[in-house]
Amino acid sequence: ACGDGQTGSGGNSGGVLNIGMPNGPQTENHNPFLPSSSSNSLGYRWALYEPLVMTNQVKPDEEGKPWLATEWTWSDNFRKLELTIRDNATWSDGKPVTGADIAYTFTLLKSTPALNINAIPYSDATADGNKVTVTFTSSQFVNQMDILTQTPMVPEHVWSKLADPATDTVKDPVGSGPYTLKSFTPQTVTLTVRDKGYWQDLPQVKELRYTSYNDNNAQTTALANGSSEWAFTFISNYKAVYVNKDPEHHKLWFPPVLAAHGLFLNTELKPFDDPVLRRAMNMVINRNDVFMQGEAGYFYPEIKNITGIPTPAGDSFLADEYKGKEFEVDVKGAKQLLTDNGYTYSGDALMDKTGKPVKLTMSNPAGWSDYITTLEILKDNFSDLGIAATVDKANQDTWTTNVDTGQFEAAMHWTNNGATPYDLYQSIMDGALYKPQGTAGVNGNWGRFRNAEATEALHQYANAADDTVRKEAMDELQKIYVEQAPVLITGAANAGGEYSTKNWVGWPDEDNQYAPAQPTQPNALDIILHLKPAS
Amino acid sequence: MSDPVLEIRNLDVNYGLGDEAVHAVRDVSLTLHRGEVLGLAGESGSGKSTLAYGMLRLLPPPGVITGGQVLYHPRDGEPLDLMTLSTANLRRFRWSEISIVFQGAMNSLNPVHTIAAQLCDVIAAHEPRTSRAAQRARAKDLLKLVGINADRLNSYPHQLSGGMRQRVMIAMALALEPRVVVMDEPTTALDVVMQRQILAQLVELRERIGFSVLFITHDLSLLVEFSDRIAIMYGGRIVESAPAQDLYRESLHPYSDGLLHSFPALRGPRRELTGIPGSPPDLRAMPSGCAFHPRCPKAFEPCADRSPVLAAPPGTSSATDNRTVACWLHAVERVNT
Amino acid sequence: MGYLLRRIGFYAFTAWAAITINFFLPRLIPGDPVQALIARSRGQLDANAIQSLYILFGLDTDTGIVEQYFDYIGQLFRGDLGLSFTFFPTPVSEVLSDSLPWTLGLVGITTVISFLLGTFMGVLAGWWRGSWADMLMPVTTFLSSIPYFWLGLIAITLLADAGGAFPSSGGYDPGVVPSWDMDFVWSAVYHSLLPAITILISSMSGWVLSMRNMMLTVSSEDYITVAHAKGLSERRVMIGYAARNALLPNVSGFALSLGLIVGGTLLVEIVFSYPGVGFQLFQAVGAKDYPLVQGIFLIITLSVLVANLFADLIYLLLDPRTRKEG
Amino acid sequence: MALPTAEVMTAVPPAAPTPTRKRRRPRFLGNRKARIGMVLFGFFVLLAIFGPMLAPYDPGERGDQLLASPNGDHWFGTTHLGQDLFSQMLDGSRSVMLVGLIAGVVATVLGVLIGVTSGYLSGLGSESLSALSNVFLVIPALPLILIITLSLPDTNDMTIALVIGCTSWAWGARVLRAQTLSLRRRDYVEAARATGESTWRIIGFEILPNLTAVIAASFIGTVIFAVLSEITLAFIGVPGVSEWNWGAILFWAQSQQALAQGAWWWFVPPGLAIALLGTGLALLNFGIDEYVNPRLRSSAGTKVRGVKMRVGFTPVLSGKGDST
Amino acid sequence: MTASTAPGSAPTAPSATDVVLEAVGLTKHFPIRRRLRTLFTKQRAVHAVEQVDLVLRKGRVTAMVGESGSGKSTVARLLAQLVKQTDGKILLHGDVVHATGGRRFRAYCRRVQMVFQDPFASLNPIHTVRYHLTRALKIHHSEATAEELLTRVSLTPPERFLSKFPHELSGGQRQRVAIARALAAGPEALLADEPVSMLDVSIRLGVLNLLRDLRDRLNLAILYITHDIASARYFADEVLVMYAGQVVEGGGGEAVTQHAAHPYTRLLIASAPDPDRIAGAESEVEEVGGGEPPSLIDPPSGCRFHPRCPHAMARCETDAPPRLTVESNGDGPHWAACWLYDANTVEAAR
Ligand SMILES: Nc1ncnc2c1ncn2[C@@H]1O[C@H](COP(=O)(O)OP(=O)(O)OP(=O)(O)O)[C@@H](O)[C@H]1O
Ligand SMILES: Nc1ncnc2c1ncn2[C@@H]1O[C@H](COP(=O)(O)OP(=O)(O)OP(=O)(O)O)[C@@H](O)[C@H]1O
Ligand SMILES: [Mg+2]
Ligand SMILES: [Mg+2]
Ligand code: NI
Repeated sequence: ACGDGQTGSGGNSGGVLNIGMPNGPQTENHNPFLPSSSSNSLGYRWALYEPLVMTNQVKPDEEGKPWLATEWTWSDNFRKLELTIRDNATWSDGKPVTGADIAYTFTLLKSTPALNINAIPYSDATADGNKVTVTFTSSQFVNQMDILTQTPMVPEHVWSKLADPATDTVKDPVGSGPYTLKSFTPQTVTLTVRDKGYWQDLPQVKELRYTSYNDNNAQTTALANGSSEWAFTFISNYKAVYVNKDPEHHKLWFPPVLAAHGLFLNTELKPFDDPVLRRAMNMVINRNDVFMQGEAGYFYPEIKNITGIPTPAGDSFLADEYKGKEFEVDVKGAKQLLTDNGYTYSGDALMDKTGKPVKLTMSNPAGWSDYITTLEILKDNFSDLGIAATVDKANQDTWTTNVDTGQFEAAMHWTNNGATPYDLYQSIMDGALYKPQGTAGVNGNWGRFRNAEATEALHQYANAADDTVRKEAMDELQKIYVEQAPVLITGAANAGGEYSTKNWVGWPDEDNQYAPAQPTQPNALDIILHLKPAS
Repeated sequence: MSDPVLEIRNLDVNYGLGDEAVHAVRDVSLTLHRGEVLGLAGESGSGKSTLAYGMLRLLPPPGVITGGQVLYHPRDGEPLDLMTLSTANLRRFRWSEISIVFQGAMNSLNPVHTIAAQLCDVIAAHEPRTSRAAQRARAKDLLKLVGINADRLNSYPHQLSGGMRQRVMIAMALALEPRVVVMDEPTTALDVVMQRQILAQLVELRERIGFSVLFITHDLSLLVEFSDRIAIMYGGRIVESAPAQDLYRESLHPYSDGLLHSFPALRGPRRELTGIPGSPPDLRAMPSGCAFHPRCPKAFEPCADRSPVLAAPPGTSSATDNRTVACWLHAVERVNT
Repeated sequence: MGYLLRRIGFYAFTAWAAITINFFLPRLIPGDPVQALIARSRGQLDANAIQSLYILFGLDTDTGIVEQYFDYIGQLFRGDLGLSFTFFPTPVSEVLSDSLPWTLGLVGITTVISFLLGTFMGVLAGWWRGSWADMLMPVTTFLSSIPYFWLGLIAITLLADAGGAFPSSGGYDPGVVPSWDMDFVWSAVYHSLLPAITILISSMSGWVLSMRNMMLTVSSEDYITVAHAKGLSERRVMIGYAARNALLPNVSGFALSLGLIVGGTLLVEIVFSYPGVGFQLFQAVGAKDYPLVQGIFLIITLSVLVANLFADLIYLLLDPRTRKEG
Repeated sequence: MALPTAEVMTAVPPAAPTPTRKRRRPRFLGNRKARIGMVLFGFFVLLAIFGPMLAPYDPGERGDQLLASPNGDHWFGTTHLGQDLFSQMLDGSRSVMLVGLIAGVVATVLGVLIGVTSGYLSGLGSESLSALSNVFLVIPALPLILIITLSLPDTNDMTIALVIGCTSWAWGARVLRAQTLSLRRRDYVEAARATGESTWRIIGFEILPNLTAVIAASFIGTVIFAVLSEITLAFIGVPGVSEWNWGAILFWAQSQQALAQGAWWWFVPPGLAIALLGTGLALLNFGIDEYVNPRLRSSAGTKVRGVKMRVGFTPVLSGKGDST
Repeated sequence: MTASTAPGSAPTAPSATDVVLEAVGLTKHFPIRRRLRTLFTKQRAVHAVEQVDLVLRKGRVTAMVGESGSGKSTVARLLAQLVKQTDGKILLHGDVVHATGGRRFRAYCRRVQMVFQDPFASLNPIHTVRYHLTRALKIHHSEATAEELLTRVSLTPPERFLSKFPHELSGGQRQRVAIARALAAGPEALLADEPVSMLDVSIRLGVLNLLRDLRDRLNLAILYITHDIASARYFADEVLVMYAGQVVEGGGGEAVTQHAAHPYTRLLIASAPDPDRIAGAESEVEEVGGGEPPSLIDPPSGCRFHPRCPHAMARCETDAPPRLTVESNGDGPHWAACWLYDANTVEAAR
């Protein structure tokens, strides 16, 4: 790469940090709310706009850091939020950040559903000096992080002038963050640090350069040769391709977050409606193989706990009875479990209770190589149990439709992400999300799992007035998961990244888990503020 | 006749190499004298064109010349053998000394250049010092020479009629005032009326400029009328050569005789015509002996075995009568024995 | 003139046909962009966002397909290609104006260079046959049988990745800001070298072969023999007579195969992560971004049509026989 | 896409098959290029038929050797899952050939139907068919194919072959139309009409057989194009293409960053196989072209004994030259 | 002498029943494709054949001569119903025929057959002689065999030729096969469009003699088209001269060739190569004029030959001359479409 090396080394002296994303050419739109905007896609929205609170997603149960809000209080069973806005923050055009701006932001989201990407049921937002009160139509316990840490705050005096905030492209971003836009090209967005008016110490990184590479390969190459110093991308065989190119500086850290990937079985189809069979299948999955081969040994971290809750992020949520209980491959035990429950073997082949051989078609879009690889491994694992599984590489659209309408036997899928395991469990067993087979538009529970207790527990958890009730509900959910195995969870979702310590140090890592290392998360701003030039 | 300008000696031309070669011209000797029109006749495939292109080394692959000489006698100096001339010399020699007019003028003219450009091309190639204006003036004169209006100078070939194109070719052939013009069926694509006009013009030009013509056609009646001397080819060889009127009055070779009795006359009594039985020989499998013997009504024993040589028939001398024939009927040998 | 008018009429018709195909095809695509977006982000996007996305893209309203068709045509005439879904709410025309110059620069220029160079080599190969030129044939055949993308990948591995001399991706250095200064121009040229060479190698051979064959065919025309007989210099015969005539069918072949060539070369952009429309198309198709797909397809087709028109004009200049009709 | 090669050549109406030439098959195969092409093509056909049976492993089966370079167990090495690449190559050959051939047949049939009809008919019908094929020519093929395949609700090898076939007939149609136009004016067509032959019989028995070479050339051209398109589609991950199609192998290699990992064996065999197949077909096409248009024959056969043939300067063989 | 306009149709013939095929006022205009620019102007056309009358009789050869592009082939094609006439009638045994396609065309072509100019092109290179002949026999439900046909055209022994491909035959043999194919239908009229012009001089005669022989044996009516006026004289009973789409002179073979009346015919004869002509008799040619044939899109008004005619009069430019009887030498009726033979002109000349 021409000059790439120079750019990299120049980063130190010039105070530049090169960040990369494999998202293809961008078009200029600095609207922080739209998932399709470049600021969202590359993640630099968090360098321009700031959230109210900075929460460490790796440790979601930890108290958040005050950011634009110095205090926040929930009341009325999480239907009312009272905020105190910091009074020393200014927008990049010099105007102070006021409570009215914050209230405006929430009002904007309420009145523009297209921007309310998390579908938060705002009721009202009012400001009184630097005090802001936001009310909701329902309990927001499970959404509290979305509201406080995932919502970028925008200035009223700029946004109120937009004709339609959803469709106007924002080309001249004004935010409270430490950076301002320097230049935009479809390939590279450059931000420079503000010269004054930031409410805390300015970061030492003087310039952020976000480059959008066209695909993982290009991104990987850039990481390998040092022209990208921070990125979030999947690298197969990351040791050979990335780390070994400069073992001293090339690092990656992919901590799990509270979401999972797993094999969703269509629980309405026989014989997979039988929890025994599902449990037996869960017992033979070699999660380490999945992690090492499908996820290249780092990408989607291995889930060890039998509740399916990723650790350590979910440690504090684990029920006592399941603490320390880990998945183990136990083919024998699984077979035993099956034969004890009316299943038989004909030769190597497993027969269900009616005597029919157990067959399974698992499908995923052809292009999703890690999922497909995982399916190949699962196929192998299931064959140990005598289940004839096949892998169907589907058309992505067909697959999406089929999963949406329940026309599938099994498929790898993801769960929602949240500050608690609630979102994870909701995605896999909320009866409230149930749609009968053939009906489209499910927002979770793709496996059509129906269990009244689980639904009730989820409801309780989201609306409970106190923590003990919540704890009970969570314990109940874990129990149901372990006993019913509605989804065979294979791995956790991550919030990680690859970074280079060549020019900048101060990155989060296993020893210093102050933030997930992903450049598109709100925590990215925190990380940038932590960085120091390498000596 | 006067001194020779071009002498072909024992020319052999093959298509292809090795065993598969087709011997299209075999041991042909022919002399073209100054100012004469030498007609070359024979049926299709007898090797007329091959001979004409071969002697100028213009045969396309896979043609090769396997033997013989083609001697050109310049106005002054030693005769040149075209077969040994270097590429550069040959290039210089061509067109300035011997030019050529092909059968289809449409195909002989480059469709994408104006005729002026093509005329000037020749002049520029051989007389590089001529200015463009002078070249154009020359081109204009040349067109006038063949009776085409000078305003046609900037026409493209497709804008001219067939007759005009052929005239342009003739004009081009005369551009450098060569001493020999080879014409390979220059008028077969044209109408009789046009044919006569062009030939008349040619005759007139020859009288004015004084070049020799090798005129190739299969229309013997045309040759008899226009040429001074006629050579008849059959199966790659010359079988008879004689002054035109002599040949017409009394052809010696049975093949010439057959040819002469193949076309009906326009005037005079309606004679019964016979044609020649059989079909032309396959060059790959030539009959032994005299190639004509399978079709010859007068064939007798030596014909099938031995090839007759081209020689003056008995009772004549090549010096005075200028005739030769290759037929056992008229072989000195046979008369002698 | 008549010839040209006829051609323009034909192009207008083709453009219409392309627009129509273009309109209908993406409508037949099953699934919708919201699902595609969610699927693509695989858990990075919250499932709750779905409804807001539908609202965002305005997909919650239904209009008849015929009405949509006429709306679409109407919009086209206003130069409005709609809003891209993936880059919502950026207009497609803006996405295109960002990426089209790269494609035109890379694919356009290399296609022309490839044609010129290939034709030139074909002239030599056809003229000097039986010499080194014959060696060219098998090599050329082989090269032209290699898929562009494979050649590109190999080129990246050999020349770019392993500390090679060339950049492996992008249209310019990440640090450079597009402008007409030396830095940027040099960077852009430098980044385009490898993809350009790839396109050249695998597309040029086609022209070499066809030109060689035309030269062989033309060489046996009478006027070539006449040209030799006229004693013209070798160069004059080769260029002015043989090549000049052999070029004609090649030019019309060039015009007609542009569609194929351009379609194929777009792949190079994918492999080299080049910021052109090929890559955009690839992404847009994957993302069900049908306004963008339509826009790109349309723009590619129109570019090819315009290029065709140019080729026709050149043909008109080269061949006096078509000129006559005017 | 290497397609234009063969086609630009044939787009120029090749010298019509002269009646004097012998029309026997051996003549065509007497051409060295055609022979090499035939051997290569035949090899891949055999591979397509028997390859999947010969595969030593199940191509999808995971093994212990992950990303192993070629060795005794795995001749072509393995993938990141330990799958045997040699078996994948063998297995994939069938889909590659099948799609290529089916698409070729579809396109050729369409091309013949449209080309010959528009060439034989006159008037509006002919003109509009010709315009139609020109439209298809001008519209960039690959994006079109890409869009269509992605628009189909369900794709498999067959539908992909059909899509390719249905979009790539235009070259053939164009060439055939030109040929038919020239054949239509031939006296023997007129003579057949004067004899009282019906129109379909004239097309079927007088015109079509004379187009065999052109049809064959266009068939092979389309097969080349189809193979390349299919592999391209598989490479960029269009679903539905058979699992171990060479393009799919390349797709996996690319998505696993095989080259960056130094796993050249994952990349090279499919690419080479494609190139060889393409070369074989292209050579076959040259053979046909040279058969149709003898002027194209390279001088290989005539350049013996050091005699160099050259247009405009007939060689004079020395040795015999001076003898009289 | 009395000169009077001859009636357009059949001159007094041996017997009206002998007439096989007759054309009355046959006209063919080939429309020129319109261009955008000429879209609103009048449709232009090539006036290839204009008001041609001719009669083919049993057992007689009618020759049609004229220079290239004069419309000879078009007449033959019209008569064979391969192209549709713009105007005029074709009568087979006195009945008007409309045989544009289908069964009626087959019935017609059973009786009127055509032989094409180029034997190299008129046989399909991929079919054997047998195919060509048996197809024709099958179409016309003829009982004859291919062997018989070959024998009839003197290709003997027939077995030797049956399985040959056209390229394995010489030009003369091919033309014979083409003739045999035409005979397969058992036609009454044979339209021979320059059947020998592509053949070698030495084998031309064989084919001509064969045709003449067929005329005598099968009593065929033959239209012999040629541009070689000498062969017309040799072969034909009656000669028609075409110029620019019109028949300008007609009469017995000897009469037309030896005592040409129309200036164009004279030009044609003077231009034909003739070894008997004493060299230097070029003046003859000078006298009959030169120039090039006119455009058929905008043919000259009046007599189409007048721009080239050395004898052109004012009248020639405006009025098209009708058929005028020429002083006959007994060899059948002899007429010319030339004002020189108008009674008044003749009178004035006196
Ligand atoms: N390229 C070739 N390869 C093999 N044989 C050839 C080739 N060109 C010509 N011949 C053969 O050479 C012989 C002589 O051909 P040539 O053209 O000289 O005859 P010609 O007398 O000019 O005939 P025509 O009157 O038809 O022009 C023919 O029998 C022909 O078949
Ligand atoms: N299908 C056609 N479309 C347009 N014009 C035609 C067509 N066929 C013939 N013509 C024109 O009609 C005129 C007469 O043609 P025809 O072929 O009858 O002449 P010919 O006397 O047979 O000439 P030749 O001696 O060259 O065969 C020519 O000007 C020709 O260009
Ligand atoms: Mg010749
Ligand atoms: Mg004719
Ligand atoms: Ni670079």
